[in-house]
Amino acid sequence: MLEVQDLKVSYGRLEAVKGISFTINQGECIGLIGPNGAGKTTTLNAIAGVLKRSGGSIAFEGEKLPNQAPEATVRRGISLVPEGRRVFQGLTVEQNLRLGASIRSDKEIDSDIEAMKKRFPALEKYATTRAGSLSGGEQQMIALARALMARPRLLLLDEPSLGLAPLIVDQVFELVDQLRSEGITILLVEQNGLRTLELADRSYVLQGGRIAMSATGAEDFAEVEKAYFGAEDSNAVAKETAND
Amino acid sequence: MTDVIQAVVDALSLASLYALLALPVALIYGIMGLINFAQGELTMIAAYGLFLFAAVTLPLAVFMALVLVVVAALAMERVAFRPVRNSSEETLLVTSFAVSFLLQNLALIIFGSRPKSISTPSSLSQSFDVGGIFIDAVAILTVVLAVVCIGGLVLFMNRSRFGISMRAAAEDFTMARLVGIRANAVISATFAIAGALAGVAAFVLVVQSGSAFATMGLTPVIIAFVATMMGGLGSLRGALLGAAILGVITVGFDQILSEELRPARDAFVYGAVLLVLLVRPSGLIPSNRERV
Amino acid sequence: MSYLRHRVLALETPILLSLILLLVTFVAPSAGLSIENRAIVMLINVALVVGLYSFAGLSGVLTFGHMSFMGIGAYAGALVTIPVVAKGSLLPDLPGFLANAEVSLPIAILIGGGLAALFAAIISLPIARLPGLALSLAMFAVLIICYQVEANWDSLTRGRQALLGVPTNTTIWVALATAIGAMFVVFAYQQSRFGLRLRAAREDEYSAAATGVNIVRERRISLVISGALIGVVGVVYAQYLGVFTPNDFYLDLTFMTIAMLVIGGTRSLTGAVIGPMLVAVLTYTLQQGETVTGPGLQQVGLAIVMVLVLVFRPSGLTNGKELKLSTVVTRFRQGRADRNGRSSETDKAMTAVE
Amino acid sequence: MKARKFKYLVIGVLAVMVGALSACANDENGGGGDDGPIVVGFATAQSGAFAAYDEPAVESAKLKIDQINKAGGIDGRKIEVVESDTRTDIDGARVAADEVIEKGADFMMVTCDFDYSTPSIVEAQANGIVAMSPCAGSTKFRTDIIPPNGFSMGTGIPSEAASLAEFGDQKLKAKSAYILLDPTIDYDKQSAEAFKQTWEAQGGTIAGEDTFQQDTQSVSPQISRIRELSEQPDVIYIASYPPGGVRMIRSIRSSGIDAPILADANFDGTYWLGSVPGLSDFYHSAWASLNGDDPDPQVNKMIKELTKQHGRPDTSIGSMGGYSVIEALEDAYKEAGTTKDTDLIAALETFDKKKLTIGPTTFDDTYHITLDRPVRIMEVQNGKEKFLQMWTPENVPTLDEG
Repeated sequence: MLEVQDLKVSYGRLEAVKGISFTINQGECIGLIGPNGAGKTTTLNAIAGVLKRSGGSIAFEGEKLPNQAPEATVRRGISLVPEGRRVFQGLTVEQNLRLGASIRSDKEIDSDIEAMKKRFPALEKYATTRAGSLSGGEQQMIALARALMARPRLLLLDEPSLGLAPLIVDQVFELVDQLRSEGITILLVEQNGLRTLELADRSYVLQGGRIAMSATGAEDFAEVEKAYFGAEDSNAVAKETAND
Repeated sequence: MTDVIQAVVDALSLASLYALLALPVALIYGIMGLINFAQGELTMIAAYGLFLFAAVTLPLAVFMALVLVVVAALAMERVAFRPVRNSSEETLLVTSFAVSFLLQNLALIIFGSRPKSISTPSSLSQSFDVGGIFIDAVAILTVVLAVVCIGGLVLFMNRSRFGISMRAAAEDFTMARLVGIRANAVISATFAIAGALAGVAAFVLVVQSGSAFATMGLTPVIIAFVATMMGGLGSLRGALLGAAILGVITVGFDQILSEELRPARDAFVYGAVLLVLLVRPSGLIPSNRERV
Repeated sequence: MSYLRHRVLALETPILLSLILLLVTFVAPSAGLSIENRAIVMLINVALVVGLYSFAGLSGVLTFGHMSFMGIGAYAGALVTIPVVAKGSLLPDLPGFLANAEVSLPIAILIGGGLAALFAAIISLPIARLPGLALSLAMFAVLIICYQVEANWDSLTRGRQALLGVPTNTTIWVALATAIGAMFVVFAYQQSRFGLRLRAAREDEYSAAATGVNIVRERRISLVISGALIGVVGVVYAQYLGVFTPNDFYLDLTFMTIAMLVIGGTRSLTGAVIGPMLVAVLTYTLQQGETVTGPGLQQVGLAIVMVLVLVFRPSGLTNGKELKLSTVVTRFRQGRADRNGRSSETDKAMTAVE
Repeated sequence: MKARKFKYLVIGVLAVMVGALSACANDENGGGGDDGPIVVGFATAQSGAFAAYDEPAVESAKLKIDQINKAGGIDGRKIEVVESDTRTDIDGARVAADEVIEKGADFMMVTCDFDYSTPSIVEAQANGIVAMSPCAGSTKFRTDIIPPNGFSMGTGIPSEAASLAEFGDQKLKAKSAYILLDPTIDYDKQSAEAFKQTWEAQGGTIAGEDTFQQDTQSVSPQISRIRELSEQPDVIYIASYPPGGVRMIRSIRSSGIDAPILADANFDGTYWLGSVPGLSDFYHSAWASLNGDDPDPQVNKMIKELTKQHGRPDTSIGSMGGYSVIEALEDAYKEAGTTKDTDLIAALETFDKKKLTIGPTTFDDTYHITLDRPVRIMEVQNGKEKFLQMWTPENVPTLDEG
């Protein structure tokens, strides 16, 4: 479904992603893990079209994706839930959801919004509240729901559990599992390595802008940890292990 | 007592005009981080539009001026600002200086440096005596137009799908693109609105002064810039508040300063602006906008 | 010997730029008075934009108010140099110590620069605390206030009337010395630990603060240095014009100097020098073209070139780089190596290092 | 790779500069030559705000030059013209003067403003030629203030303001006057001051004084203060210029204040009358009537000729001044026999009510501007301007000018 080939991304003269390739099949959930600065978010942003790729190609459902055109990428069926959620703080929850459907003009938008409210009860309760005044977990729900409003076939999730209480983190991972079972293909970027390994069909460990290894389940965790320790940024590794 | 009421009436009308000038500057800054100094030249273009078509009939002139200025605003965005859209704020700002300088000098070549007279219906330049308070028709016109424009804009930004998209883009441009809002459409629409508002402001200025001239945009854009910054850059409510305060202190100082000090009125007005800034460095109503 | 060589190399950029200006100074007078005067104005603009750069470029905060320092320098310098006799009739209400003052240009430069620096120090107390855009606007308010004071304080400045009788001491060599002096001062500041801290804060305010940089203090220092320099330029410019009004240090000059800096590139001293030079050359060239097209070409052409530069090189012509002979020589060798068919791998490496 | 482009850029800039410099290196040509044509240099504003005043002056000066050349020149010497644009800049005025000098100017016409013409006058002095402004009105054209080679063909501001004050007193029978000053330019400050002095000297009362800004967005406070006066003034004197001053006039009339308004030659011309439809009881001074009803047939003839060539002039100031600058040059040259500054200055200083098209012109060894020239009082009724009468001021105040 998604084919990433020799992807390269640079910030000025600094090359953050140095040529990575991987493939995602329909219905899979793929994890991207690795220490800070490994290039995970950069990869995701390049796929979503936020960042300009300096080399390589990305094909979705057999067609090459345009470079640096997020509004076109989302129309192809790829939605990104970015790091930090980035809900539209000044707008109401319902307006946020409706904006998620910006690419649609069909009649089912209203019913989809109702469905989202059912799925995330908090959204029902706060539908007319300014999104910025809600808690981090609730904002994460808004961000997810907003992305789903576009009816994506591929969902890109960037650190959905970051900064959330453990209980909420559980909910988030549960939700990701649910979405996969509904047939949405998912690419998940996480620092929470173990849980990602457990959840994902397959995971890639990124390090220094390259794929260091691929893993298929929790049983590979020891090896993954080893790959982590190869990281230049030892602080990140220490933090990572502490988290896990 | 009538003095005070008269001053309030004057301040209200000036604040309304300032609001009309400040809104488009705040709107464009909110969307793309550009402090558009060439907004003043949009006002100038609209005023010359009124001049060119005023001989026919006024409604037609207003319509044609609006069309002209909206087209000019869209062209300005397309030709000058789109190529530098992702540059730093200072590059954007200086680009707008250059555009402003260019348009001013083109106008000087085309129309010369003498002001052009525009006749407007005498009903618009009447004055009413309401119990000792003098109210100019143009003051009423200014307030009404400001209320209609602000009200319309608020409705548009809160109710219409496109308006909400614009607010989203103003808050987080990249995220807005990620949900599929087309960047070009939003920015073009913003410039179109800014152009239309410049047209309205130009109409008020022309009714006030009866003339159009090449440098007429400079003072309005400086006022807009100061009001917007004082209110909190990028925040529409802030811009309106900033405009109101600037209008009030301008009329206020005109009233209280002695005749010897009055020529230096602006020194006092900007002293007050400086004080506001020192107390509220992020403006009166800071925007929650993040530049990415 | 090698120590000396090291010092010279460290000052390579200002030395090279000075040589360029020196060349202009040598050649210009032979081309006639009008060219010489244009060259003087260009050199003064170089000094002015370098002064502007020492705040706006190094701190990354665009300022709309620095021309107020120029006005202060110009008026202070003029008031202490206009002959006492002339002052008696021009400015009869001048306080005694000013009415009787008549000093030489170097002293006037010290007074003008010192006064502007003092003013900068005073306003920096509150203003340096403001964040970026608020600081820009606060400086703009300062400019308007200074302008209004100059335009209305009749007994001191003659108000909006021109201040006349200023001795025209500014020769092309004085202008050159001002420009070169400004360049060396600013370069030394830029390379000093104060300059480095300010630049660090420009790149990343939070990390700089985290490593102990006191941004407010660094901005204060920068304001005083730029204020002093621009004050000096004000004295020199007034002594070139001989006649000036408050308008000469107001909006037109503010916009023009910012444009020169941005065209050259706000992130390098070289940019602050190249910008005014390019604008001067362009202005002259376009004016020659006006004999064919009629008046107005210069202004319109300059504006179009400005837009083009910003579109194609948004970070200015220099794009943050400094002029260095070592780079030029390496590139030259490089070019020969390329022509000899060798790979340009080193070229890439060089680029990455810069 | 970018760094290489950058190097080329530096080299390119330098090359252009050196090239430009050497290209004009051989242009040396001193002024003051006594044979061949007389070269008149126009160091005037062709662009910027002053172009509106300078361009008509240049046009009418060229008209006179053509007439002289057709008649065989001045004492057999034809006149040639060289030009350079000051861009309405103070340093541009200096460079423009340098350029016309380099092109061989023997006599210079400078811009229509005291402040902006001074740098040109200084350059002209250094090169031994006379510089004359066609229409600057400042009484600072005095040999103890500026170099003695500087002249203005204009009518002194006090002369105009005094004429208007006397006219208001004697013809409009006004006793009280209200003065509205826009202090943006020095000209208006002088004008208001001279009006006030004359008014008080002739026994009138000042009902009030107020200031407003040229670029203000609201004049309501000023209007309110007039209305709140216990007794409305008999006349209002406006010292300002279009468009800000016109806006003030418009607001005064639309607020129902119908006292006669007096204004100086800044409001000359009819181009702005459309901004105040139906304006009445407005009187301003002018240097000529452009409506064909000027009392001086010579003026009508000149204006007709100019209109044929360039269309109707916007104002009379520049057109009258420019034409008479060349007349003065012709007369003074015939007297002096040279364009050398000392001789020409001496010849000009003998002008005592010399009859030129602009009117009687007087220069002496102090004042290089005419202080007491009659002005034309123009009247506007129902939006139509017409010539009312000539006015010769009886008492022209001397402003305490340093």
